[in-house]
Amino acid sequence: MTVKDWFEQRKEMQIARRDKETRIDDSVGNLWVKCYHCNAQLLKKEVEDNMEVCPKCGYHFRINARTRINQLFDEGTFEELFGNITTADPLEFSDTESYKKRVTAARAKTNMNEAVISGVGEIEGELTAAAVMDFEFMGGSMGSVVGEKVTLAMEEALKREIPMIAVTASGGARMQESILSLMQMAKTSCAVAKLNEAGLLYITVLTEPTFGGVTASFAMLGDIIIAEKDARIGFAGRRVIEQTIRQSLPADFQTASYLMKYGQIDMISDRAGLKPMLAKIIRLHKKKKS
Amino acid sequence: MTVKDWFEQRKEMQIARRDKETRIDDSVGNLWVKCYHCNAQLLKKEVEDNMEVCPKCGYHFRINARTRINQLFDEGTFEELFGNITTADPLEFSDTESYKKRVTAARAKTNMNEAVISGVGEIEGELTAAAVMDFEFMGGSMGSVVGEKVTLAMEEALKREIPMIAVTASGGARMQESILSLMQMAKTSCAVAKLNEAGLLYITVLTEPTFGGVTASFAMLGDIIIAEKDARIGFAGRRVIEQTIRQSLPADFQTASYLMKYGQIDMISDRAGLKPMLAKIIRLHKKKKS
Amino acid sequence: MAILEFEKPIVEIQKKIQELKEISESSGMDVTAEIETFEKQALEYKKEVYANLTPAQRLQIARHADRPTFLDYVKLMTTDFMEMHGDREGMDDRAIIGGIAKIEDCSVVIIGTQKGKNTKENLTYNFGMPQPQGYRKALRLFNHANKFNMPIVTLIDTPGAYPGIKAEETAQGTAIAVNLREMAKLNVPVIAVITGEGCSGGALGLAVADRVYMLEHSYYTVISPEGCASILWRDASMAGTAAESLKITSEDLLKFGIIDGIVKEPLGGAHCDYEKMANDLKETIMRAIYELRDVNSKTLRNDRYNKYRRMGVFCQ
Amino acid sequence: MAILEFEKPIVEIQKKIQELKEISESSGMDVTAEIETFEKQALEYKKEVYANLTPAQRLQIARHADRPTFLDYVKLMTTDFMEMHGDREGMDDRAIIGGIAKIEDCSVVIIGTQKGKNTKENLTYNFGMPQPQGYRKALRLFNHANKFNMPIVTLIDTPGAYPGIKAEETAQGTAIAVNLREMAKLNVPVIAVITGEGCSGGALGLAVADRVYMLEHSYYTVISPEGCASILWRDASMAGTAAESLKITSEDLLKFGIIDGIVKEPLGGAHCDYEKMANDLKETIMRAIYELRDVNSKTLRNDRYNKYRRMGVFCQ
Ligand SMILES: [Zn+2]
Ligand SMILES: [Zn+2]
Repeated sequence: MTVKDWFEQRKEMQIARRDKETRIDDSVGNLWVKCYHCNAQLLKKEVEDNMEVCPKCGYHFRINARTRINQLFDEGTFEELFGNITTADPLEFSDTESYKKRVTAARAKTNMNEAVISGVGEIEGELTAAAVMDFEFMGGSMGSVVGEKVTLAMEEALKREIPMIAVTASGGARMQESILSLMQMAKTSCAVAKLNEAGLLYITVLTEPTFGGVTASFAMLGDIIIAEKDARIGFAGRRVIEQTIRQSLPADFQTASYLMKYGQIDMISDRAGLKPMLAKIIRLHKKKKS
Repeated sequence: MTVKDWFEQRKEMQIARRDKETRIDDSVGNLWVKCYHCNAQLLKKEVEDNMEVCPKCGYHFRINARTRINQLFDEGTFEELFGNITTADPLEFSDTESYKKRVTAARAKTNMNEAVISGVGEIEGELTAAAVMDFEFMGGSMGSVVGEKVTLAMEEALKREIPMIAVTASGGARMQESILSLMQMAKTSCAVAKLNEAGLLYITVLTEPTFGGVTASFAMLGDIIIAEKDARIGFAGRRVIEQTIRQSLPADFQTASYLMKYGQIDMISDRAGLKPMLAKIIRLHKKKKS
Repeated sequence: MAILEFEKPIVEIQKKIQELKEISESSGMDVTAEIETFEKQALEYKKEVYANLTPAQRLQIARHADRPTFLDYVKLMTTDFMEMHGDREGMDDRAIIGGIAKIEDCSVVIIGTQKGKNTKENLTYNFGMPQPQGYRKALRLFNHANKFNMPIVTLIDTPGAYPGIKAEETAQGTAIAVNLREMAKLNVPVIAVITGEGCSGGALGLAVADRVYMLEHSYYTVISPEGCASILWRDASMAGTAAESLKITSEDLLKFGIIDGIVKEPLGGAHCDYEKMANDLKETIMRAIYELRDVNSKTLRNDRYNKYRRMGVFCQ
Repeated sequence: MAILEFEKPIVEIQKKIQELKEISESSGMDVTAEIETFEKQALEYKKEVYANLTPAQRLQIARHADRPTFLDYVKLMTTDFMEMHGDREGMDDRAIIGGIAKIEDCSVVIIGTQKGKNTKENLTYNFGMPQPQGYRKALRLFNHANKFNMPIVTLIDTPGAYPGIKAEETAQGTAIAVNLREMAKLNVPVIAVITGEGCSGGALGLAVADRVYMLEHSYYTVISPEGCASILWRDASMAGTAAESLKITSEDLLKFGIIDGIVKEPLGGAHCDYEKMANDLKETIMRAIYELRDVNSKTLRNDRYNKYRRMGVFCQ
């Protein structure tokens, strides 16, 4: 095996690990966690204090919507809106389990009503509307509720004439709502058109992972698009592409830096830099009072 | 030599021939001409009657602006405008010969004042403004006069609210006017912006050859871009690219069909089809009277 | 012509009728009455079969190898079609074709996904799976229509946007997203028709429209039944069940208020009578154009926005 | 630091002065007066040299390996610079860099061609020769500025748009042409500065502006003197003569009314004093912004149009 081969293999293994689980493995005890990326044993507290970034290798673990909101918004300023909107089951969908049961389980697991939190809050004192997705709730999939709450957040921005931020984390569309979930792509994109026409700033933050229908709608429509370090972003999933083209993909395929290289995002930020970056962008775009 | 090699070599030779001269060789006598493309000996009259297209191989010879106008516009309808505008020599430029002398020679050779004819005329009864370039006048290079006359033709379209057609044939900018010639790219492109804002139809017809500053300005800005069969179109010239990248280029590089493949033009037309095609496009874009 | 499984009994009966006719001719026996009866029965049977197809069976009609393609409809519905090639940036994606044409007396921009009818054509058209450059070409044509105040007609028949390396590199997701947003801003009427497969974002990227229609046996879904089955059931052979569950038929979508109408297909499917199919489709399109072409652009945009704004079902 | 041919005598004198100082120090002899005289003479000589450079010599300054680049100016003139990468379609051309920043209290979009100072950097930035994707990235940023009402500043230092196969395939000519047209439509002030080489359409593609400035020793031309010489004289060694004939200096262009002003360079050229250069450039830019930022957008567009409309010299 050449060094290059070894290096490639190692990268592939890392990807395989990440595919399996990119959150922190907390099976090694209550106080300790293990980093899936560098295998380091870490103190839970230490990881939490480091914004859920591995202090050893800098790998960015997935975080849920509430943690994200706490990290981005000034303490006590975030006001959740439209939290009462919940999932219906218009198709009475059932696969190996019923949609209703899956939603119930997701609610119990995440203590969230759905895969997105909408609201308004301040970032370094700058009031913004926001929709923050949560991958733990059914893979962050977009159904009617996600589409509605993202749209409502944008309409809140329109009403208050403030910037809008979308933080995405999604495997794609909510299959269990079929065509209704597809239409959320149209609905949210049309809402972005309204933001554009009103000249309001719309920033998207793409986090691990952002795929499918979310990528192909409001995620990639930011006036400024930021990807968080280590995030993977794409339209089609890695496996679907491999099955279609019958060849294996480059190790860095669909990573944030790959997307940067291919001109699809404006900036990459590590977790710690995200809040100041957002604040700076908002301030740079502030219209002079005249 | 494999068949493929032989074929490639043959193509290359054809390109070399075309580079040398793509008009009809009339050295073989007064009545006869030779096709540089297929080597056929042809009766001059026969070629003329065939719109200066080789009756044997269909190769489209270069034609001058007046011939083009006769082919495109309904008989007796074309009215030349701005014909009194002539070349100055603001830089008092001289290389191996003075610019003044070169212009005088070009005038004598072509019986034209400059490398473009502007005017208005009817195409199957549809009134349009037009600027038709002539490669025989100093390689159809764009200096102040060409830029001005193209712009004036566009302003005529604006004034009369009629479509505008530009037929291009140019090696690029008129070096002897240096920065003034560069500015003609800006001037003509700004004029296209005015056409756009007025919602007027602007069609460009790219003929052999269209390169450099003309390609990078009004030529590629048509709402509809048509290339004439056999035309070569590009930004940088073949030789400049070969020198830069130090490899030889595909035989069909920068041909009309190459540009079509690479998504840069809407349509390709042979010479006979050009007039009906233009008329059809104009009629399709006619606004309903209401 | 390819024969689908559920078409076989019908083909059998028709064969029988044909045999009877031949016997009658050679023997001189008069079996006219019998043939008539048989034919009536055959028709009844056929009607019954096609009225009771499962979603999975209708999927087969929607994907029929002989189903009319975009270019077939263009040929049969329009005059003066002039294709406008390319994205002006490096590619002329053949999976999406578009141009200007007249439908009756009306100049339109007509755009659609194109499929092939044989292997060679399928390679040319990439099985109707567009690259980002195809969506960008479509956007260029949308803007052309907008500028010259022409209605836009899109015909959609795609298994989805192409999932390839280059497609990801050149921003497939972005290309579709931008089309969704920009279609919302158009000042001209947009009429979209799902003619065969309307699969996923790849279909939607041409279908944010004032009126959306489906051909009777076409389907429109967020994910192919096969894809859904292999993800949710972890078993691609459950595609039939998935097709049921996903509610992908034209009747389902009309019921959900996603589409504005269904264009009936000739008995047996669109491929059985190209002319009738094209003609009926043309009538539907022209009716929509007449309805929409005098609506002022602001109202048009607002109505389009509100239409999509309302889509989705949830509890509050 | 690389030393140009005509800089050598000056460097010699400075060496002499240095030697004298050393001798004085080691010997204790007082030669202050002599050194002062020498230094005065050296300065006089330098001033004279730089006031009488030929166009070909100034070309060397414009192309100096240590000449400040776009990113140097960004660092020295702006705060809060945030680069905006990519064309959103498949490429982030490094030969054109752009982003948002503050110049003094004003948010701007600043875009420029970037050159390297060593081989590695030059490969990264492709010697400052943009691909079509670079121009399309610039256009995206122009539209961003337009949307958020920010002035646009472009800094240009390029030997031209890249002449390569892929550049031709992906529509180099079209990309430049579209920028020329779209810059004409912008509703915000556009200020362009030729900081080094301003060569051909590749430079103009960022330079359709309300105000165009040149650094003193920069040049702006339709074709490089070398290219011109090899075409017109059929002899590349005639580049010096071509440089004269083409009238490419900042003074020539000011005289022709093509540019609006010249920004003086520090004695010896911009590379001799980055800070002073950046500061003087910033002042010029800010003056233009203050002049333009309250002009209403329609007037701005009209004035810009009329400015280019008038360019050209001919007989009538
Ligand atoms: Zn780690
Ligand atoms: Zn011939």
